[in-house]
Amino acid sequence: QEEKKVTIGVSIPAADHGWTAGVVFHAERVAKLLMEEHKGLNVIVKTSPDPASQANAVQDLAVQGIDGLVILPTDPDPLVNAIQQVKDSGAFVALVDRAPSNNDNSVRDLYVAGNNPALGQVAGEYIAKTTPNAEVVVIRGLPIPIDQQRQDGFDKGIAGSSVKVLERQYGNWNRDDAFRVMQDYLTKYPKIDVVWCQDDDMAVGVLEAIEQAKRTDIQYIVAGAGSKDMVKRVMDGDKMVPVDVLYPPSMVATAMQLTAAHFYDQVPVSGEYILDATLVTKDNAEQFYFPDSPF
Amino acid sequence: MRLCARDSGCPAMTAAEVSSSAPLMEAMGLSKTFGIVEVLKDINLTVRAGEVHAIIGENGAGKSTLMKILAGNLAPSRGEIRMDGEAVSFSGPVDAERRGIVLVHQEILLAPDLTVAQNIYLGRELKKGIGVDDRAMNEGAAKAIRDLGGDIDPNAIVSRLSIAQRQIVQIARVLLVPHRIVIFDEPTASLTPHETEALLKVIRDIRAKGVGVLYISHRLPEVKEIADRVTVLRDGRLVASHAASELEPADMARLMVGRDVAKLYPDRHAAEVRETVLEVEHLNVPGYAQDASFRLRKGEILGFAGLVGAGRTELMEGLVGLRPSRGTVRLNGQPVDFRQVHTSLKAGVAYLSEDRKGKGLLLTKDLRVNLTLASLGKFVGALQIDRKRESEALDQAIRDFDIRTGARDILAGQLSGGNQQKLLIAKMMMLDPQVVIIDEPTRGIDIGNKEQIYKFIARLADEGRSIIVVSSEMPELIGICDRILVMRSGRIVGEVTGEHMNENEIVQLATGVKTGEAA
Amino acid sequence: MSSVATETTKAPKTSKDWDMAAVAPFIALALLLVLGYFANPNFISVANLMNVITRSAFIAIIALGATYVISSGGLDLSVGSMVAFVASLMILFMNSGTIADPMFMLITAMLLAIALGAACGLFNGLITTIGRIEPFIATLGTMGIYRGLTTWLSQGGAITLRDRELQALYRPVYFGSIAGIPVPIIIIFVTAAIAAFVLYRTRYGRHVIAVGSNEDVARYSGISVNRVRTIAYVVQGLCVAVAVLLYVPRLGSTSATTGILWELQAITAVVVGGTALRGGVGRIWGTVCGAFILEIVGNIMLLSNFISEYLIGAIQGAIIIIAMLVQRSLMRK
Amino acid sequence: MSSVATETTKAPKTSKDWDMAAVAPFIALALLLVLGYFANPNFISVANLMNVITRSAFIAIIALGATYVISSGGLDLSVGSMVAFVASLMILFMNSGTIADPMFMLITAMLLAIALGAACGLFNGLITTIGRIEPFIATLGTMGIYRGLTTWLSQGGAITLRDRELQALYRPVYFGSIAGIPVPIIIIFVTAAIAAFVLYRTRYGRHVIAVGSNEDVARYSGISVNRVRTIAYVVQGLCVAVAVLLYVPRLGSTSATTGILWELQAITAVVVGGTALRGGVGRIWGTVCGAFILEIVGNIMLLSNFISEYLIGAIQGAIIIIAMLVQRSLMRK
Ligand SMILES: Nc1ncnc2c1ncn2[C@@H]1O[C@H](COP(=O)(O)OP(=O)(O)OP(=O)(O)O)[C@@H](O)[C@H]1O
Ligand SMILES: Nc1ncnc2c1ncn2[C@@H]1O[C@H](COP(=O)(O)OP(=O)(O)OP(=O)(O)O)[C@@H](O)[C@H]1O
Ligand SMILES: [Mg+2]
Ligand SMILES: [Mg+2]
Repeated sequence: QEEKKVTIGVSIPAADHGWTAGVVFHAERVAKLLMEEHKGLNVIVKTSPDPASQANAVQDLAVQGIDGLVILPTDPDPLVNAIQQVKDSGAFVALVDRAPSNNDNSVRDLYVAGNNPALGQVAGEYIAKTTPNAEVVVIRGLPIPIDQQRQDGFDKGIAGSSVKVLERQYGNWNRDDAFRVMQDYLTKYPKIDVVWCQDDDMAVGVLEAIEQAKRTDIQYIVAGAGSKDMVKRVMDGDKMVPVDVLYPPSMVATAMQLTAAHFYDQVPVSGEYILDATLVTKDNAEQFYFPDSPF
Repeated sequence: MRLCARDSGCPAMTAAEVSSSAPLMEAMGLSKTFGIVEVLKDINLTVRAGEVHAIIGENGAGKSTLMKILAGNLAPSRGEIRMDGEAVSFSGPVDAERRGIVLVHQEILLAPDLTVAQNIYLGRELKKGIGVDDRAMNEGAAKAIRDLGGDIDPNAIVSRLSIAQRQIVQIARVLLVPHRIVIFDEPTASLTPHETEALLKVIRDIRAKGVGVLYISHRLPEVKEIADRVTVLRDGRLVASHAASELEPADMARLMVGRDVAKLYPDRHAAEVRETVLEVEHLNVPGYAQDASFRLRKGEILGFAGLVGAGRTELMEGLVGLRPSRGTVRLNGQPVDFRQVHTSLKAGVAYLSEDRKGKGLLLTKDLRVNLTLASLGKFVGALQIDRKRESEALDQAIRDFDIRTGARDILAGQLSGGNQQKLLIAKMMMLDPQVVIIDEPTRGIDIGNKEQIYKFIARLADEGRSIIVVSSEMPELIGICDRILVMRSGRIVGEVTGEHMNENEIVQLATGVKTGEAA
Repeated sequence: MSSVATETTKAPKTSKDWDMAAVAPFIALALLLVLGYFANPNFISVANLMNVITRSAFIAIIALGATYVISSGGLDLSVGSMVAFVASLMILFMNSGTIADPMFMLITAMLLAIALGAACGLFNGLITTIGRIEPFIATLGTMGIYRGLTTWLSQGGAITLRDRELQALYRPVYFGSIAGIPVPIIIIFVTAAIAAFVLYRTRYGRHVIAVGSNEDVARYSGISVNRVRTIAYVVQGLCVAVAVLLYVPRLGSTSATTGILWELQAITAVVVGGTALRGGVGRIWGTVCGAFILEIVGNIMLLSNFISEYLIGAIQGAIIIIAMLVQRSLMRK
Repeated sequence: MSSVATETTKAPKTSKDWDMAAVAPFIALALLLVLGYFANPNFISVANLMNVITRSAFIAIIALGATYVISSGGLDLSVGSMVAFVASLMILFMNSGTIADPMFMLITAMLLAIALGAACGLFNGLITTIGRIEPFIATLGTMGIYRGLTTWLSQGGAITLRDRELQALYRPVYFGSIAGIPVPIIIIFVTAAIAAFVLYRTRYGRHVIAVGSNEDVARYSGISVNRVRTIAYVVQGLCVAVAVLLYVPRLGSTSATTGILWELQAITAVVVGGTALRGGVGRIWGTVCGAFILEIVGNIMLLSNFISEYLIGAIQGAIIIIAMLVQRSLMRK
């Protein structure tokens, strides 16, 4: 079995903010591990900043000749055609995290995903449960579908409670933009109970803005992804960051491992693996803390 | 209406037709104010068919402004223009062109990135199918230029032409427009005698076809030669208008300046031989000048003569570090290495470019900034520029160099050409240089100003400075220089001094008819 | 004295100089091809080269329009968002199902995209000319507008072509090939040929160069500077529309991130191709070559396996600078 | 552009015209303040205005440097990535713990940042002047390089200042205030005052304007054009460093996205402030005003209740265009 020559291409977004940096980190880490484990295996990791160049990257991987493709699309719909081409050429395709509107076996063999709607929903449910009458401001990411899915999930999570969303604005998954948006929220609303900012990177800006304004009305913020800094705060019992919603960048590693298993372990691998959007609390934080990850 | 393009087969007018022809255009009471300065006051002018009407006047008298109004480039503040007896007002230069009035601007207006032929036909390209007919345009351009005595490749890019060549292209371009009135604003300022001759012939041709010509020049003999009528402007007023036959160049000068200009060139006491200040040996400016060697003494005025394209400008630019060059240069006996202009300026060698608009002055900045630009070091106090001293320097310069300007806060580009030249001289003199190299010092300068500039150059020499004058006007070189070096094809081919300083000698050397001993 | 002839000019830097400037990008391209071969032998395979050239189609075609705008003395920063905007509207129209017959629908949608592109270009042109706003700022403004409208149309999500039949019908426009040559490559060259003809051989093209070279001169020559500039922006809009016509069948979907930073790539392609940003010079084939260069740099980077992906951006930047330095040193010779 | 046609037909007739151009951005700012008041009365509160001006500090200070580069006839697209690069190195140095005493460490780190900024600027300057590459392309290249290096330094993630003590010591530089005025505001005005003094009152400033308005004239006047331009890029680098000194204490961390698109904002601020992109004119206070305008537009948008979050980008673009149109029409009077 060790003699079998297999090439797996991994196409992921460029590390343009914390979470994607985590993806790159885990992809690299597992690529090394897998290649040590299987002598015949070659894993090529490529990053791309936007859908068009990712489509190119996928094409380039195909030119090099690959048996399997693990792809975490920057934006899924625009990449369907490129993925389809690889799939049609007979390679095994594992799709990670972001699902195109048409996500069935004709496009990919395996789907590994964090649960975007669940990320919103878990956060919404936590807020509805902890502070049922909270007035919440929301900072969104970039205007792309996964952001929309998280918003929809959040709305589902707070449905039926009297949690009130004061406003939503884009923070572009960027700390500086989040800082600015939060500052303006603080000017605009004399009372804010909770901030849902969806992403740990943005949480950094939000916390600074709150601290600067010396406002005490904000009870806590809910972010997401599971960066080491935020998990650490949860672990340390920071009042402002009681929880974090997991959306682990390591999911790409899971997909890579499953794909390797498809080639070497003769186990049939296909279908959907949806990872939970686990709520990280003070109690379970330790197991999600990776101090040497860049994220 | 009778429009006549060059070579469009218009029949020549008979002399009878000319004298009896009605005025083509009449200006009645034209005035123009810029801001609060009135630069034209109540001008009446008549342009007749088949007549060359010369307009002369000092720099800044308002000649160009008047022409621009007549050609629709500017709107008059008061007064009206009549054509064929009807009052007209032009919406712009193109409108005036449609009525047959074309203007050869004093400034060169060509698109630098286009070829000669493309410029000549710009805006009225010949078509072939849906494309343009480049072949026909190249041929037409080549012919138009030949007619003007030029020899320029129609495919050459304009930015690579010399100023003289550009001027010819510009004239060729204008003459291709169907016209009834052609206005030439100092067309010959940068032309050689040969090219001037060709142009004057062309003007006679179009006059014969019944076209009205307005002609501006500071070369009074040329005016005498070509004009039928001469009108004189002074300070924006029309002071005289006579038949050309009634005036001699000296009369014209008197009318322009308001006093006698008996003696154009200053007296020069034969300078005693003094020590050598600048010594140039085997200087090469790759592609332009080869193996140039000469000496310049203290208090001397050394002329550089030659035809356009002889490489005089480039030699001087190479000398002061504006172009790459090789060779030995010694200043006061010490070898110097002018790699950059500021080293030569610091050493006391100043070069005044012939292209005062492109390389001499910041046209969009005011006079003060221009005056002190090269010598700012003198105006820096502890940290900052002392603006008060700058203003004083400007006052001083305006007095010393007789810069005529309506207001002190205008931009350099709004000065008339001659006053720009004076400002440029003033600017370089702020450096108090030991060696002054002046390239075409009086190009486009009126006779009164010329006198002043010559006097000024002589004064610099008397003060013990050494002067190099590069000029295409032989009389002026002969008039002011102690010695003249002649260049041909990038080489110094001879030196004329003493009684040999005459046009004949110089022309023979410059054209290679006679080879002189190298200086 | 009148017998004295003007000495014939011996301007040392003749047309050779210009040729060198025109040839330099092609030399840079050739060097890159060699470099690519050493990075990965697969690089030089026909399949890979076809792929690379095919996908350079978007930038190449947009850059052709940018060549017009830039050589007329303008600049257009809005093209990337214009792609997103026009493509979104085109897909929305196809999804609307107002026309039943797929072929007819497709053709109508394509015409609509072209009209929209022209309209967007016209808008840019009018703001810079009539509004007399610096092109940099004016098109930065419209860049925000087109991108914002796209976000609004997509309500923050993606806009995806839903109709399978239409998709199947449209696919060959990007993925098909004629006589073994992918359609996008053919379209690049056809568009470039038309662009070259118009710029070099027609009156309008001549006026574009004149306006870019010296506005005042053009005005004195009776050329309507504003008209020429505005039309250049419309040409840019049309080129964007052509790029959209290729883009939609490829990815079949748009979002607010479509075409981000394409404007910078297009301008880079134009400049790498030898057109000066100050206007007055336009090199159509150089632009096409510049677009190929950009895409090939990315491709080599991906195919070579020894560059950390964190450093790709840095090396790409360095290669562009080196390419320009090589060009300059070639021209100086 | 060249020496061929130099008539300044549309040159402003008197100095009055120039005054209008200088005043226009301030009028636009005043109009915006009124508009803001109607959008949300909170807008005009001291706290909000302080916030807005404080956070405009980065762009304002960077744009001051950009005023130098632009008025000398250059352009710098790399400033955004330069911020990220310099800030990352600064934090890495502080994390390295090579100096034990926090105060001494902080001062050394600040000096390091300034030296790095100057070095990055020098690099840009040398590439454009000695390398003779168009500034647009040269700095697009270095933008890629600085950004790439930042990504590589951070391994794609964030670089966070770890030392609590240092952080506490450094925080007041952004969050502190002197006599009730936030430090960043003071720094904006001090930097602007220095920049104005140098540009308007010193020999170097005069040279910058001369080089920007006509390179040849400057050269013939003995000004070393390359030196002046290079120094302008160094000034830009120094301004970036000052912005970094303010940026690091704010969030105490950088990532690969730090400073993205700041170059466009800085250039916009400069142009909105009345400096022409073609060079030869520099308006320091206009630039500061331009930076305030940009930040205030965003602020008003967020504070007002009637704009969909999807449309913010579009409206921001539209407002910039309208502001420029207002300026133009004021100047025409
Ligand atoms: N746009 C302008 N604004 C202000 N003053 C101007 C403007 N244009 C010209 N002037 C002034 O008008 C006067 C006449 O200038 P004009 O160019 O007509 O002189 P000219 O007779 O052609 O001189 P020259 O022989 O030097 O060409 C000058 O004093 C000049 O400074
Ligand atoms: N920008 C340029 N590019 C290329 N060649 C040029 C350029 N400018 C001038 N030349 C050429 O250089 C040669 C010498 O220039 P120029 O005519 O200035 O010499 P000159 O002796 O100073 O003559 P003059 O001063 O009388 O015009 C000419 O052949 C001219 O065509
Ligand atoms: Mg004049
Ligand atoms: Mg000369």
